[in-house]
Amino acid sequence: MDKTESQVMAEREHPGSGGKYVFALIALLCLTALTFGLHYVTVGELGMIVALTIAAVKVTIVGLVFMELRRSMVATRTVAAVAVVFVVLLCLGVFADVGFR
Amino acid sequence: MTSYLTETTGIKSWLLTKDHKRIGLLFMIATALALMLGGVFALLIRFELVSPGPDFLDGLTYNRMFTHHGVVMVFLFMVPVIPTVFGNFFLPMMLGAPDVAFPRLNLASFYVYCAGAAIVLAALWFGGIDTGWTFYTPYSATSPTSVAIAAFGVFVVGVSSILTGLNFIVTVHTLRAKNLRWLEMPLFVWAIYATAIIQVIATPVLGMSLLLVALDHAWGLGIFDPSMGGDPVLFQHLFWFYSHPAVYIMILPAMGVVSEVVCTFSHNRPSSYRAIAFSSLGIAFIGFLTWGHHMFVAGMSVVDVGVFGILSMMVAIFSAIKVFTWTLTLKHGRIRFTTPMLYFFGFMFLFVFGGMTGVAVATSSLDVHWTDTYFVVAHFHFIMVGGTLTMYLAAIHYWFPKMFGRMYPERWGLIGAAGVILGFIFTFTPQFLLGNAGMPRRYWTYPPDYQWLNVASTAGATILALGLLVTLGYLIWALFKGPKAERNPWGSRGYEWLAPTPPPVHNFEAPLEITRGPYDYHLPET
Amino acid sequence: MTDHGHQGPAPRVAIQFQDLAKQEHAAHFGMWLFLGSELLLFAGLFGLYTAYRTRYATAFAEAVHHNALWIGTTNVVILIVSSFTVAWAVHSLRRDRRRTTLWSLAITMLLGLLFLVFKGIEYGIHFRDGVFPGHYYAYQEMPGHGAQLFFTLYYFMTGLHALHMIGGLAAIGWVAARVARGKTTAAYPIPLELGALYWHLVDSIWIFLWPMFYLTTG
Amino acid sequence: MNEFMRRLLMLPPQASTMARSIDYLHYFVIITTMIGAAGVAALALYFIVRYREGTGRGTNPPPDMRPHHARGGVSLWFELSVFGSLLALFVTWWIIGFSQFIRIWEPPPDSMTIYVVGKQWMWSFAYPHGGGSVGVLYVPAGHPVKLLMTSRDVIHSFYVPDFRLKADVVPGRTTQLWFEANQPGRHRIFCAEMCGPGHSEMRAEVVALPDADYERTIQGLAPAQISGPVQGLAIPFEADPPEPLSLAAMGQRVAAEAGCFRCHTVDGTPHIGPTWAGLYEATIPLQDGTQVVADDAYLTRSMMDPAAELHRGFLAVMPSYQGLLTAPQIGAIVQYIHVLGDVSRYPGEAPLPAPVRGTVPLVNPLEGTAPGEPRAAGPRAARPNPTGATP
Repeated sequence: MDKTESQVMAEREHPGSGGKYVFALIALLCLTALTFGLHYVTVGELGMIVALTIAAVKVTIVGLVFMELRRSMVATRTVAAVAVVFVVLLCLGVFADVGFR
Repeated sequence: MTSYLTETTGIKSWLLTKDHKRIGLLFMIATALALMLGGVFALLIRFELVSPGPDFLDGLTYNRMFTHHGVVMVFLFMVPVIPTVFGNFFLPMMLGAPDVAFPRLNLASFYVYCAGAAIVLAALWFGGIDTGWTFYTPYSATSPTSVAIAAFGVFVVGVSSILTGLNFIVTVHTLRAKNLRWLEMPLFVWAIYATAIIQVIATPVLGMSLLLVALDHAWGLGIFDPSMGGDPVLFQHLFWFYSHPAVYIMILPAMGVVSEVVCTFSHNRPSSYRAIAFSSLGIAFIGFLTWGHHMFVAGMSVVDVGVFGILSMMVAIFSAIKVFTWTLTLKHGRIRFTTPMLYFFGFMFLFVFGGMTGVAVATSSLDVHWTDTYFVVAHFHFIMVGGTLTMYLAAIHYWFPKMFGRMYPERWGLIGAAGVILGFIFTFTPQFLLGNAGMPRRYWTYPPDYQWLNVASTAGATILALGLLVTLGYLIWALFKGPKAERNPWGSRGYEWLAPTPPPVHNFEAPLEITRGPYDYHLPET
Repeated sequence: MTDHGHQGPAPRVAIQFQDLAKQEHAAHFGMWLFLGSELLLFAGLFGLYTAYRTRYATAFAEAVHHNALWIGTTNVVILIVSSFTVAWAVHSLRRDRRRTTLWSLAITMLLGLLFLVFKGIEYGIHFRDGVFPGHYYAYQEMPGHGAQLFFTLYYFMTGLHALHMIGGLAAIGWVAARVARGKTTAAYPIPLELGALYWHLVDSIWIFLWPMFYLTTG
Repeated sequence: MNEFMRRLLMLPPQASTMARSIDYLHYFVIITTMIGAAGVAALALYFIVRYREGTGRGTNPPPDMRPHHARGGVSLWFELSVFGSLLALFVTWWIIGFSQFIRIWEPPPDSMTIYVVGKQWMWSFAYPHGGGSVGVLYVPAGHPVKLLMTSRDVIHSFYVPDFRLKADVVPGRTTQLWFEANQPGRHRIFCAEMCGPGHSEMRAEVVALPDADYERTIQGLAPAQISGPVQGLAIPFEADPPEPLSLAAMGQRVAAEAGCFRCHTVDGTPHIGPTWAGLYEATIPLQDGTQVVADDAYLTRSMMDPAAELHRGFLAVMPSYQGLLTAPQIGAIVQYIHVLGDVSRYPGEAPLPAPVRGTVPLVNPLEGTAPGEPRAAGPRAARPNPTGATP
């Protein structure tokens, strides 16, 4: 599971091309435009849910490409996932109370 | 190899040390002082409650006493103690590593703890706090006492807890010895690892909720303020989202010590290594789903009461798995009856009884009668004092030879342990009955018919205090006058005992080569 | 370890790590744990937002109108671009192009400052209308509790985010100084990578705050 | 058996209908707990004595950490059955406990409503017929009583040990609690949530009376201490009314002085606000498309924050009465609306218009600008007044 020393050196020797960063930037800007456009169309809570899912997609792109989660170890990816899961868990617990009171 | 105690001398070498063992000792001193301060507040409470009417404290002062007892004990002693003292000292040694992953961060964590503790003690000195350690709004926002400073102080202590947790998780992941696999690490390492996960995930939410209370109290920026349409129950959600996992931060390291003590003194491998290791992680993650059982009567929706009720039942299973596995570890062993073993037996009875009353309190209809009464006070003291304090004392005795190179007096140890355990039972069993009779908690005066139970509880408290004083006495004596200890007095197979006593600065002469498991008692000691 | 003459001195492996790979993994893993705890610092506020949005749905939907949509949207674009530039800085440092790295970092900090300037403008608009947090709320247009809570929560979340933005600017500034002095090089890019990770977290949080506080729903 | 266990565990007398069944579950749980804890401790003691050093019985089986070494210890199915049965026991506790909890929480429909106000360090009660008492709660024995509770300052908790009942009293909200006293008697009320220096003195008493002299005692009570520190709206209520007014009549007076009738009618004719005729317990459509039953809780909430759950088809122009009306006054108004419940709802009123889209130009009526008048500034366009009614 852990990377050997040579792998670390190899990665540093010839890092990939910068293309994936440019591609990620374009994707993020398009999604932002999409969210902005959608908010005129959707109504009520549905609009908020749509906007938040698109935001989640954007954050995953930032995480995988810019923060290089794709290339990091399993442990680092688990930390990212666990942190997000517990934020959602807190919101659900609170919603379960306020929503059904 | 010179001992880490004498490698470099002088105050600067101690205060600016980056050696995980010295930082462990610094934390030991700080947390021991916090324990004594909290104990003083506890005794003041017990003596005030001897008679129904006001004795020597008035209402506001009594409320300050139990709040200070709660804040000092929970945030300055129970949450940090075992991870920062024994986790710091023995985690690297049990992994065969020379030090923790980030030594400077380790020292920073100590000084952040001291800063936070100083702020909290300043708040207690100038005006004190009387909201209870739970800081429930809106009273915490309107209380005339210095709540804002105390809340900020606890936030700073929380930051130190996050730094320690972060350091330990990285250490376990990256500093294991050459061929030390995950399923061959000592069980104490698993317990500290699970605790560190909870510390890193839960503490920030406490920090935020206390900051919101501090802002509300100081400048009226209340987000929970009912006069602004806010909902005080939401503060309870955020507070208990931290505070229930926090009770697992307190008990999990104690369970790690139990696993080590049981295996060493019964000279036997754990009856199921995986059960104990994975139930530590189970407690860590499922512990986050059960915070609502503190709020059954707080005005939560009935749906939430049901959901949190069933989830609270699940988490009890992991503790039950651990208890059965420890009991079966005694089977086929060669049990030596030393002070840590007496503490283990005390732990077994008190923790099991305390844990079962916990499941009883999680039953929603019974909780309506019990919550906020002395039944709940007795329950969490059975777990905290009966579980964590006994194992803190057992850990001091178990690792005393390795930490200080000297042996404690066995006879005195047994007397101290007996005093602590009996004193504890005498103090808190009457409180179960007080809770059943309906005496609410945090009461300064109470109806006269509860008096005799309170008097019994105070008597028990004095025995407990005496037991702790005796323990402190002979431990300090043993520190200087105790007989020299050899490398492995208990014949334990733990990796920390492979290092010389007391260990050098980087723990082992040569990087540790793992050739056997940590519990191979069926093989002769190499 | 092979020495990279042109990329500056080889990194020193601390005593407690067995090799360089473990040390680098420790750094990244530790940073991600720190980012996790930062995210959970916001979790309390996200929870409050969920609760109060459920309870005061209409008031929240109306109060969003008062937030300047154009400032929020510009800020989200600014931060996304700044995320790209800081990632580009990491990329170019690995290829040992110090000038491009320094330029990218400079642009990132400029964009960060621009974000804070727009944030200041927006706060100014709110203060002019009497929109203050907590008890000081005196906005005549929306006297209800829902709006008061919405704006208090708005100040808490965007304020905490702004603090993290200032922290991010300081971090990037410190790393840029190290790159300029040649202490952080292609052989030892860890400080810049960690600074960039922190910057991306601050950007990700704003990506969520934007729809919550600026996108009116229909 | 019940009496023996109750005395052994020092439980207070079982004075409410629910107390006995709760105590039975209590005995079941505590007995199994004691047996479980004692069993584990006995097993540990047995092992410690049997395998102590020097007896030579220790056979030291190798650890099971290496998979192929899985010897010694207990077989998997034994472990699963032990923990499965333990989990089943806990889940049974949850099933019984939660069903009892639901029964505790849902008041029977015919229960009599009494309004409770927790204020820093005292309890005050307002009865439906208009009387009020401080520190003593009179309830008819043998009849279910529903308590609608709110707090004027911090969180308190209404706790009656004899009824095994407790509910937090949260400021800014009404929480409820119901019980039925078995037979006449006096029972202690405690405050169970830390509320300041006087927390332990914040005690009161429930007095359960037989029906006969319940009416007599209640009528004899002084009128409800309706008047409270009312800022702004001066409601001259200290004057002692000649004959004991019913709470509903008192509600009518409070509503008149509070200016409710400027927008609400009582005979069904349409006006700025929804008419109160036939409103009580009617399901009304809300602004955001959902529906809600206009019960006590909804009426109280909408007085506190009218815009939160706005009745569809009406302007959100009603000011919040948070802090302007005390709980007994709110209780009185709600009781008055309750009485109007049977007035026919639609005498000639046109059916409600289609759901109103978009937002409403919120105008603060306290400053006298008439609703519907286009506002001077603000990006949002003014909207036509849906009901067309002139103020």
